[in-house]
Amino acid sequence: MDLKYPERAARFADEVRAFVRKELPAEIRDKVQRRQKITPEDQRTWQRKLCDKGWACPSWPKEYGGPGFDVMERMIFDNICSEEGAPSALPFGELMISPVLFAVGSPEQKAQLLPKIRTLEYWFCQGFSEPGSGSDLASLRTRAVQDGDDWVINGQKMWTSGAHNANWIFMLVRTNTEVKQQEGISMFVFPMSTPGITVRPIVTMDGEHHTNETFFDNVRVPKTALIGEVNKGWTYAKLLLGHERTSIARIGQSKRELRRLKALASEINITGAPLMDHTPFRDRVAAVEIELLALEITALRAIAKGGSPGVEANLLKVKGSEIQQKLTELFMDAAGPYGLPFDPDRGLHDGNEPIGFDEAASLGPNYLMTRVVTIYGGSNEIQRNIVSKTLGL
Amino acid sequence: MDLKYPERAARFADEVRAFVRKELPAEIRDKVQRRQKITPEDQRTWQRKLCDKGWACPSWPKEYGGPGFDVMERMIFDNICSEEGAPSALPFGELMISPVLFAVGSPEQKAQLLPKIRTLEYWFCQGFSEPGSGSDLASLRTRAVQDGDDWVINGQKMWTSGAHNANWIFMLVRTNTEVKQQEGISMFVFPMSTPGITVRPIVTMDGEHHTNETFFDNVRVPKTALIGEVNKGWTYAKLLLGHERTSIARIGQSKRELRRLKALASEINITGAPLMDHTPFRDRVAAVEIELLALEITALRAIAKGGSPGVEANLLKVKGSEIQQKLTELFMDAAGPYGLPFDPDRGLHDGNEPIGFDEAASLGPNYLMTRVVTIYGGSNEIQRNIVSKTLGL
Amino acid sequence: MDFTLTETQSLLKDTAERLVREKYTFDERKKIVAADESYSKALWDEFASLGLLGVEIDEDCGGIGGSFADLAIVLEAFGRGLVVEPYLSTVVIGVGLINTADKGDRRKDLLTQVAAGTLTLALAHGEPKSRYSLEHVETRARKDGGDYVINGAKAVVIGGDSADKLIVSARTDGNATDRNGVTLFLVDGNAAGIHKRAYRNMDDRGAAEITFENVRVPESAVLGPVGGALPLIEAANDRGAAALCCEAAGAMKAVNEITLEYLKTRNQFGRPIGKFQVLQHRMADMAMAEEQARSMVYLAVDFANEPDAAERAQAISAAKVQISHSGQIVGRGAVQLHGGIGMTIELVVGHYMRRLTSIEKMFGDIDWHIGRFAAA
Amino acid sequence: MDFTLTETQSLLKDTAERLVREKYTFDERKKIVAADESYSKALWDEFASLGLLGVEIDEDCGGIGGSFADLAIVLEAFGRGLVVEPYLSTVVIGVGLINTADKGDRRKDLLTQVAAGTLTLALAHGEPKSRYSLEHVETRARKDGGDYVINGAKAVVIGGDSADKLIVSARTDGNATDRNGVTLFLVDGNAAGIHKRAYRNMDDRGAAEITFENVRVPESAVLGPVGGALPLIEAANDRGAAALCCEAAGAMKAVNEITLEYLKTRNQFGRPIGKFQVLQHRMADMAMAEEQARSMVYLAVDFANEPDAAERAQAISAAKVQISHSGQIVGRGAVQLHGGIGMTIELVVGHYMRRLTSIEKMFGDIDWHIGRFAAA
Repeated sequence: MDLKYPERAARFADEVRAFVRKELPAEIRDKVQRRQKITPEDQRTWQRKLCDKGWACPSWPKEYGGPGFDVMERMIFDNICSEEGAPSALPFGELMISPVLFAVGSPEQKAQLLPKIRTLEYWFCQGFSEPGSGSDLASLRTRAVQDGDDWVINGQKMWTSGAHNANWIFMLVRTNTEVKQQEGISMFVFPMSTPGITVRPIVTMDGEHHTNETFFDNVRVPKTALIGEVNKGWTYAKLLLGHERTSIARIGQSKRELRRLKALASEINITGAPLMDHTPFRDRVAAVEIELLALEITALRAIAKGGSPGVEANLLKVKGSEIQQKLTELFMDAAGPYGLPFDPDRGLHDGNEPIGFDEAASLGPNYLMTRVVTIYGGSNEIQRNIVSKTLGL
Repeated sequence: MDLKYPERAARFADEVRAFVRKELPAEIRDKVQRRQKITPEDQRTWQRKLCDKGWACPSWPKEYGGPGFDVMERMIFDNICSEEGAPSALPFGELMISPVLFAVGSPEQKAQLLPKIRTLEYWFCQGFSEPGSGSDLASLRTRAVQDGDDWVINGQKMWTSGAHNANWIFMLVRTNTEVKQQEGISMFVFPMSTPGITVRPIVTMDGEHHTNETFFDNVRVPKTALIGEVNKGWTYAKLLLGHERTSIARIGQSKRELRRLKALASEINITGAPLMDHTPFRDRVAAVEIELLALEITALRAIAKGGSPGVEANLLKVKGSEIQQKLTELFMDAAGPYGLPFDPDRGLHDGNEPIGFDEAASLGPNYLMTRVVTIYGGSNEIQRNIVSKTLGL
Repeated sequence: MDFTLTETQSLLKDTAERLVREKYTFDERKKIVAADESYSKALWDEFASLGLLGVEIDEDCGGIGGSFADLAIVLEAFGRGLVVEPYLSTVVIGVGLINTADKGDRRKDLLTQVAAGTLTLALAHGEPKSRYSLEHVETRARKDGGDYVINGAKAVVIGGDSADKLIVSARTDGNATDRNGVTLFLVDGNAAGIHKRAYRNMDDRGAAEITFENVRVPESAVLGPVGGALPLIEAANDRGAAALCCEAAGAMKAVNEITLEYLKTRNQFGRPIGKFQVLQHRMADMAMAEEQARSMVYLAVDFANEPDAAERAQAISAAKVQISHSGQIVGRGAVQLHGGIGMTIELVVGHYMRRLTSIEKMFGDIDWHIGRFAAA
Repeated sequence: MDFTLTETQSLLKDTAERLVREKYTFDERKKIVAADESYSKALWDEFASLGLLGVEIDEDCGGIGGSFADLAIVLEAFGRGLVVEPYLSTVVIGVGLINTADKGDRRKDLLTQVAAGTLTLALAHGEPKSRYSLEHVETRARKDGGDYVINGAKAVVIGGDSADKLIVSARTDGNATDRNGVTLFLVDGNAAGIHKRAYRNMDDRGAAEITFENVRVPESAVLGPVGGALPLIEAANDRGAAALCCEAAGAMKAVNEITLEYLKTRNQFGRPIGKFQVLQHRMADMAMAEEQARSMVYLAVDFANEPDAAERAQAISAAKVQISHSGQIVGRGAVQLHGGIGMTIELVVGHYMRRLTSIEKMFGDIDWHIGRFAAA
């Protein structure tokens, strides 16, 4: 079922929906809906449409070139775009580094970076995690030392997702080893073309190349690459990771997947009747739909409440990710034997018919890859730690 | 489904079943099956039948008057008795204090206590937990100090289940406050008629009086009340709590409840068809039945393996208790609105017809009371702690 | 969906919460439950004088002419207080039915009495074999001259033990499970031919099994359309479910607070048990379950009086399923985290679990609501 | 149900475990999977020379005349090694069908070749629309003189990409979902009219979509009774499910060991992550899930060759459900406890999850087996 939004919001939702249906190329929408790989060119194509409409970087205020949506419009915009099959916005530029720039970027950094983040000319990746520091991010060891007016960076970053497509990076490095871990970290931004950077692919168990490890060998960057103050990087990172958590709920995407799941399960027959009419399966789908509905309202409540998010922010991450996983599990249940043939290209072949049914090829890889959503962006264990701290435990 | 036991075991199972069906008074069986309160007289009636047959205290070796069953016979005996609706043996005498007496009791203690434990003339309760020490049992504070040849006990015990029916108690008390907690504890046994003991009922949320708090005010006991050596009580308690864990799986009882659940759900109709044919419900029942079947085999494996139990002992407690709870939840689901009328007497009225259907009255109280099974006998959290220690974490 | 309180709602909240805090302590409640009367008539009078009985009653009948959203405020406070007075049966179900189905002088008279605290009501609808099927009515009302004569049995009638008047469903036409042919009658609670077996439910609310043996009522006892009452009953059932969602939110919030406090103060192994990560995460799950439930309360409130039956059904069912699941997580979790002490009847924790379990089983259980949601 | 190993079983265990340890390291496996061939013929020869292909084959055919319990030992080791060779299709399914359904010289000839490692087999039964319904066969074999002519399509044929001979089910009578009328045919894997689309499954085993276009076989190609093959196919499916239970037990044990080791050695926040209680309890749940699964392996082994189809069905379904649930707990848990690194294809952990997921979906999924169990 769909929530009833207030009239103004409902009008806006209709406007967004009409826009996406008109402007989103069918080929890109089909790829998204079939969970196939979106190319950088696809992403840029959609970004150009958004720029033309004035809706690029929907989270941004007007002064930086954003549409200046209020929080409700923002949520509706994200949900409708996802529901209609638009490529997800890349979080690193718009959602992660930009709010930090708004807050502590120099006028020059803002002027140079923000317009090109908006157009995706500058495509960012994130250098946070390291081999030894996953959930314990503050233990990172990549170093930057001052050398004249420059900083020289040495070390290794893990899980630099999309680094192979990115031309800019923002990263955390240790600039002081004498103080408490959190107090010796700084944040830098610079082009990936800077000499000394090596990107090596990490293939995930779905067989795809989404992420990388990135090595920094005497990478020399100017002092203008420093964001805000030296040794204040941890504070900025927390700001930015909070943003990651709310967008990670992916409510619109889950609504899209739920709709497709129902459609698929209505087509698949078991012992002569549609799978969707098999009550144990139907009830499992309904249970997820209900949880998702509750989560959507929880998100609205968090928006209405404003201010700094409490338990709801972590809840959005935890439940949002669990719902995503449950949906992939239900898709695998629906696929039956056709969940088995494994195709890392997710059906993007030249000339070949799909094996089984149209979207079967994406279900296995997507099921596997979606295991990551309870790990990244602060694992669900970390989220629950935070909730219990918020509760005073 | 039922497991195929080896032929010898199957013959023994038939023998036990025939005995219970012949000797167990129908009135007692009906009370057990309908989850009503078993009186001490019911318990003693059944114990007399067992004594006459030579099957009382089935866990005991022959030399102490037990039947000398091997572990497989023991398990079969317990399961069949429970399946057929015999009252559960009271654990405190046969299963808990007796193994300690076998191991470290004096010849006089054995001669005095064991024969009367066997006939239930001596009905034991357990004084372990205290208001401040639940899972952290070793922190207990009830003191015993030596006074001439006697010990004088002061303090309070919690959860002295059945103390209102018992005429003997075994308990842990602190006899040395100068050493590590575990090393200053001793075990005593003595009659409940000893002056200075006050038993106060604790009513549980099912509305019944199962358990008590018991106060010890200058309770003077002779030195012969001490079990084994002074300050070794913790070691004996661990021995005894191990026994509690395996019998706590209650596989036979769960098999009985499962059978009754299926029978009930076949009688109850929803929208014109038996609830048992409603596939989501049917599948939930099947899932529990399968877990129970696996647990039964796990118990057999633990028996076959012999020696000190590993992960299996804790598993038997954890899964056994979870299965018990799931069954009560399914009963409540089956009862529907008739799970609501609340009757702490569980239908044991004079002349009154049951509300709804015959066993409905016991389902609510039983559902509530069964929440305790993941708490007592070492909570399931403690069990998982032990498993992870066993795994080396 | 509005997440902010109106001025009326803020006032109601203060009033209801203060009442519960001051007059409905756990000790006071124990006395009420232990008494022979199924609820406190003194408190009921106080509800009336505070305006809590007339929330949805028009001003010309002595009410405050509010909405279900206003009622929700009171219900949440009553959920926190584990209130056993027949508020659900009288003010939610009874008033709802009269507001929708009745008109004229009788309507005004009944509502005025309810608002004044001089009339309690109960819907006698469910039957021994109906389970949650609302269309399953075997009780029959036979036309006899200008009267109807009612015969049949009603099961687990919430508030039926004490209600001054019963709203009884009976078949004036059709077979046991037909959608058409069901009629509602307004019957005196102690009319000749009515036999009650009174008891308390698991949540300590009064209820009764009620049989009707040739109970004779005049034609004017009919409430709503003859033979067409099922939509009214469905609406009443949905209002009841929505009300329980509100109560559950209050109960969950309260028991989560109590459990959190216990985790901070109970020591084991030399530290507060709230320092153990496994218990922390369980508490976190309970807090998140409460939040998800609260979100669905807004949905339930939004749709409680929705005239489009299909839309209403889907929304209410979604809410009831989520609230029931959350209630299991919170209720069972609270008992487990308290350990042995959580099992005793002297501690309020177990009573919250009993309330949440009852809520799960009233006006349709998880299975019924999830099926209705999915079929929509 | 016997929990101790016979001498033969101890020997088989040593042999199979050493083979996996020495020849089927994760690095070796990567090479096998990366190769064009779907499996290593060199290793297959080694299986043969070690006697692993002839476990259930009579001694006069070059086998060791063992039982399914003996086979289980090898399967568990292969589950640990994530072996991709067509052992399941050839030695479990193929040999099982021939043992039961074939006789005389052909039987001896086929089994001798399998034991010697010169013949691989695959059962081509499932179809694009059959899902897990074993009676759903649309492929038809039309009598044409002394021959049969087969037309139809088979789906996700495990080992079908490389099998020397296919055992093909086709309808000689009846409608698509009749229980009667299905016949098995022994067909050359490269017979004229066969088209294969080969691929690897999620567990890296070879499989294929196979279409039959006027594939002509002589009457002597029939295996088992004409029109009465469904019981054979059901037995084969149950043997396959039982075999997967054994494999799963090996896989779960291995990945639990690896995860436990990781918990002990991976440091975060200044200590091994295995010191965090929440992770300890999750590992404890994984260990308990493994034990429960292992218990059901004994049940599956006991009933794998049970001739009473109803008893066999119930036992195998119970086992498969438990193993699948345990596989989810263990597989997903192992990835989660490893965190990001558990997601990479370079770590074996994800491959165990892929294997366990595949096992869950082969020869009937949870829904199918729980339904079959409950209906019994």
